[in-house]
Amino acid sequence: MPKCTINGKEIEVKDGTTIIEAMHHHDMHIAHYCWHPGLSVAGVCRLCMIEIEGMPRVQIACNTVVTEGMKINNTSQKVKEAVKWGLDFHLINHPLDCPICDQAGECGLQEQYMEYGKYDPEMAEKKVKKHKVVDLGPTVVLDSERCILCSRCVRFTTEVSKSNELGIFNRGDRSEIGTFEEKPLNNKYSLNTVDICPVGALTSKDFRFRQRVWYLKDAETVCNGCSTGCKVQTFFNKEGLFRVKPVYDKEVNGYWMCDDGRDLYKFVNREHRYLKASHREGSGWTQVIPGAAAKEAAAAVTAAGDKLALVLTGQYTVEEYEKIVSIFSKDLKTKKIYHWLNNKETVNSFDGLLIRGDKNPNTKGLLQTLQKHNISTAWSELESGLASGAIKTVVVAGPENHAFFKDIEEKVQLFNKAGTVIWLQAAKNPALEKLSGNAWIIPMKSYVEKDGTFINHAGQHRKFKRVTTVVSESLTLGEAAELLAGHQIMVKPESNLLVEADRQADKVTVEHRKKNEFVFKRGAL
Amino acid sequence: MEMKLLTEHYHKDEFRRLDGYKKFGGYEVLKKALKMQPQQIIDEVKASGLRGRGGAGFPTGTKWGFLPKNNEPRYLLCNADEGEPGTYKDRLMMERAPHQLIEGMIIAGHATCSKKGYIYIRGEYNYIILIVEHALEEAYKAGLLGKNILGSGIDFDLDVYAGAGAYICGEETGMISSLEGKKGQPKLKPPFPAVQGYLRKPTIVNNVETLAAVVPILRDGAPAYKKIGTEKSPGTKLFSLSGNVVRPGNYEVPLGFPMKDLIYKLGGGLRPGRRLKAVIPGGSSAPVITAAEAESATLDYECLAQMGTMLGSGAVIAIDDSQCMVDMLAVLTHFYHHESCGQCTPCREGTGWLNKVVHSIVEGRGRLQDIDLLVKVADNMKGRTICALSDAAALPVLSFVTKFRDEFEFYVREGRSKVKGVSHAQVHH
Amino acid sequence: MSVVQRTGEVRKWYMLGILGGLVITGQHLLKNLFQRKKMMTINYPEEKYEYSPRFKGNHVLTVKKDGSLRCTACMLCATNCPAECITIVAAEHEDPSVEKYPIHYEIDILRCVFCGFCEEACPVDAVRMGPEWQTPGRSGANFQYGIDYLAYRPQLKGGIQTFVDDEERHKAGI
Amino acid sequence: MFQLSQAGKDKILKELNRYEAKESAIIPALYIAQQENGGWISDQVIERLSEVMSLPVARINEVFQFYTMFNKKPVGRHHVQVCCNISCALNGGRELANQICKELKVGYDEVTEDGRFSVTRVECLGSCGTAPMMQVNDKYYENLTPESAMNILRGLK
Repeated sequence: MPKCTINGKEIEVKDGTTIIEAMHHHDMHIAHYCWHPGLSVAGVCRLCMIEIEGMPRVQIACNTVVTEGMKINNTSQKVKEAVKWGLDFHLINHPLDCPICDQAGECGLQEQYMEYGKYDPEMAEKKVKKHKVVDLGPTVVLDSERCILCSRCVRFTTEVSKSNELGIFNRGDRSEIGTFEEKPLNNKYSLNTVDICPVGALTSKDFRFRQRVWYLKDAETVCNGCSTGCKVQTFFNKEGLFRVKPVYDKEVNGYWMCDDGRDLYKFVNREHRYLKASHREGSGWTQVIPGAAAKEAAAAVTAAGDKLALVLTGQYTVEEYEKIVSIFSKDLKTKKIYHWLNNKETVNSFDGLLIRGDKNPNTKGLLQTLQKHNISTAWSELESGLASGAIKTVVVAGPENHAFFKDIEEKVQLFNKAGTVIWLQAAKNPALEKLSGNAWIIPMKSYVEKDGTFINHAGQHRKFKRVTTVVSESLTLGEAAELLAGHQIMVKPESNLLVEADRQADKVTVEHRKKNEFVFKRGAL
Repeated sequence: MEMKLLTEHYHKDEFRRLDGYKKFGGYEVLKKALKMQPQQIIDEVKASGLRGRGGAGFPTGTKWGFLPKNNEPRYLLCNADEGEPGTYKDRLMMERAPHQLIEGMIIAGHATCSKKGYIYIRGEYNYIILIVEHALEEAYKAGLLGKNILGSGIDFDLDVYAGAGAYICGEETGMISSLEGKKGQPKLKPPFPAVQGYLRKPTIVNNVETLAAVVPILRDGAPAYKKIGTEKSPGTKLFSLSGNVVRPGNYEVPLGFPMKDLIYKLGGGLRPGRRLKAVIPGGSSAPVITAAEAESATLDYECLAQMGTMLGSGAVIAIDDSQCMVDMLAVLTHFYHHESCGQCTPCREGTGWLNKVVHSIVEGRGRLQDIDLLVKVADNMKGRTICALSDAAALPVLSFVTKFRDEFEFYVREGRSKVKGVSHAQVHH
Repeated sequence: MSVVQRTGEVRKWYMLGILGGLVITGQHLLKNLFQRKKMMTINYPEEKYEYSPRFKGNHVLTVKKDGSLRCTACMLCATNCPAECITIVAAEHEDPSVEKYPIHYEIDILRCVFCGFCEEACPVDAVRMGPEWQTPGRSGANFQYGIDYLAYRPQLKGGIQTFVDDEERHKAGI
Repeated sequence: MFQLSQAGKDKILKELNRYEAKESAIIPALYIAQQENGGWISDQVIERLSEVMSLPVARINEVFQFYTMFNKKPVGRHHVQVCCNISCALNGGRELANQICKELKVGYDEVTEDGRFSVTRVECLGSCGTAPMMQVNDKYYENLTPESAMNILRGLK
């Protein structure tokens, strides 16, 4: 455990720690582009310059291991001068098309220039021309002129995704990142290259030009795409959610997330959601306010007696399961609670990095709750019950992320046998229009609109906080359970749109204010 | 005058072949060396004070001593990627005496306990590759390579690897990358090649001349070798004389030899009516010195270091007074711009920047502040990168601009060369 | 601004002030009756006052030589706008040298405070404030100026080009 | 469509086993392929090599683009490379290159109409003592004058 002094502060680090890691762990600022904690050391951007006492020249922090008694300084004039010029070398061939660059606002070059900029451009020659708007694959677009050749993305494809699509071709200042024609950047993790790109060279086709980043607020949550439960950051404003990025989590996802998880913000947005509840009696559908619909449905539920069944998918939080299961088993006195598992065949598959076959974030949580309430049922019981008429009313907590529920239509046909179906669902699904008899569709809150816990495949509790409100009138599963059981509930003021600014301790906002005043001004909901 | 320790028999054609080489005492030293302990050889080389002949001048024995004391497989690489403009000594050595190199490599391989060696030859030397490959074949047939060399129980395999045209592969880690089948980009140090080199195994990289020089050292003994040359730079060295001299060529002289003797006596001086203007003493990466400095310079590591330049690979390029220094600098900046591997930002962008500024001066678009800008940019490229290429690009710029500033200023003001009186824009495309 | 309220005896002498005012009005009336050329007012809307070309009136989106919009949809004007009256929707252009352009650019002229910040924020001289200032309209929708109005309204005669030729600069590598 | 000959494939497979690292065979393989493809390497060549060597195509392309001895464009039957680095420049290497281009009526990095020659300016070829020089395909021609260079080139069919 060597001890060293960095900028006058004594620090003890593990053996073999490099200086930049030591500084990273202790929240000390150091300029860098090519170094990324999840990748190997390249040492090419030459920006993480430090001065070590006793060494005549400035060294790079990312490839220098801390030794006992080392005295390190990255605030001296010598270091600043070196970084200033290092940054200027990065910028002499950079096109400075910040106005149309998606990275503007969160760009490494912009950030470092504020601190180390030369503010005295001396480059009077023509810039090197390279390819612009290169289509690298189905998800990523490259702008070679903006690229600073930090090689992060190349190292990502060789070390993490191991797909080897990217390479740096040619040499000197003619070097360009690229793929080979026949082999585009097409893997399940390709968008991580966009995240780790410190400049706007790699941009996501999905997010490209849709918003300027300073119009977006961000908040952390847990991905509900599969049972891995990656920690993610969602970016949103009053128009809805725009993108999802991974957040470092040592135990679960490291620095990465898969491309499928990044698509999960889409079904949350208003255009894909049920805004009003629908009720079908006889032939046509009528639109009702969600709470009122739940109260209406309560009559059917409470009247059902022992012919009531509850079907749960693994997409809700532990707290919601606890509530709904306890209400149904205690107040409504039914033990007919079934687990709807969507993909039995692939449920245990795993791609070796992050993606798991179980596409429900909380299967474990659901099973644990059912176990806790001593409920053990089989799907075949439900089927036979429906066939025999032992089940007349079914409450279905439908899948939030229904992309992986290919059998919804089939299930709709199955539940139609019951006569009364109360379907709780967040995102629109055309299959639900086929519900017949006495049916309700009640809009639910999506995972970004509630606090809760998922229990992932490894049994880790993944707690998350509410991010934003998209459909304010929709219900959580707990609220719906209360209302269906005929209880009265108070809607908590937190879910009120007007006091949005007070919640989340404003941590995000303050950070943004430091970073960019416009976010504070315009990003407020 | 010339002291032919290595090049004694180079003029004889039979010296290229195994039987001819043996006739002049070839592979006798090997027999002696195989009986010695590896550490003994290292000590002998250390005692001789032999310094790397490739450019950096690092003591060879010390380098060998860096190898970790473990049983990992080791590699001995011979750096024959001779790309430094002005240098052509390795070419001569491999062409005239491939067996000398092979003998040196076997001895060095024994000293460093490596079982496998590679000779990395630049791809352009196509016929040299054939010569060396032929020599290796001969050596294998004679039992000088392979398993159990000459019945000593020592194994050593040697192979040739052809480069494909990249100056940067002359840098030892760049060469290792290239040998691993990657782009020839230098690797971060630490770890140094002696600890983790080729395929992350301990590796020793030496120049052709260094490895060949091991043979006379072991033949005559370290004390005898140390007597040659100066105290701190012992031994002889091949100097590749080129440029505006009457008799350019490779001359083996003891270190400490006066530069003016090399140029005027061995090289036959300049062409009639011409006077010496400047000398680049160690390949294009070495800072240039003026004619006045060249008068008093001696060819050894210390004297040239004192003058702010370096011995480098021993390529002495004489420039006479009919040459325009701005034009010559443009040639050099173009070279470094072309050869920068593109890994580290200061070098990748800096070499391009220097090249553009110098060419804008050559084309008559220069501004006076561009001259200072060249100094500033070069200053900030020095010592900021993984390998020494950015230093190599910066040093000539700094020395040309500071020592011949009047020519640059004249060119900027008048848009034409002070010496030739015309613009050089046409010559550069 | 505040109203000065005089108190006490002085309040009773208002008649003097009124008479003084009437004298001035009368003078102007007579002057205007007999010297029509020196009249301060004009017969709007038949006659219109010529404003300086630098007057910051209604917005104009400038165009390139080929008549397409200069605007790159960087949204700096929208970001900078204190009245939040600019709405832009960006899209990807087929031509990679253009890359980003607005498919929807709307200024709510009734919210605009004519501060000129948009003009100053624009990095490509794409939005300018022109000399027009009259904004009559019959319904609210008429005041949502879209691209068609901002860049190609008939008064502009096919759009206004700026003096900076960025294409040539682009080719020169600046 | 470029196809490697059987002999070429065999050679590449031999190279694959020659070195400790599989990637080390990329450069020799590129040489073999370049020779078979008439002096230059196209995208198809890289693909074929990737198939034969079972290495990622990006790795091979990286290496191919890095080294100057692999030609990215078609070249003439006689690829004339004139050294223009410092020692040659001091002795008129650049003037020689310009002269050759003029006489052959081609620009740099272009091929003559009959496909006989292509001319390019290259960096130091290690022939500084015998400057100026040129390399035609693999062969060095040294101590040239514009006249002698043209005589040599005229002799090449």
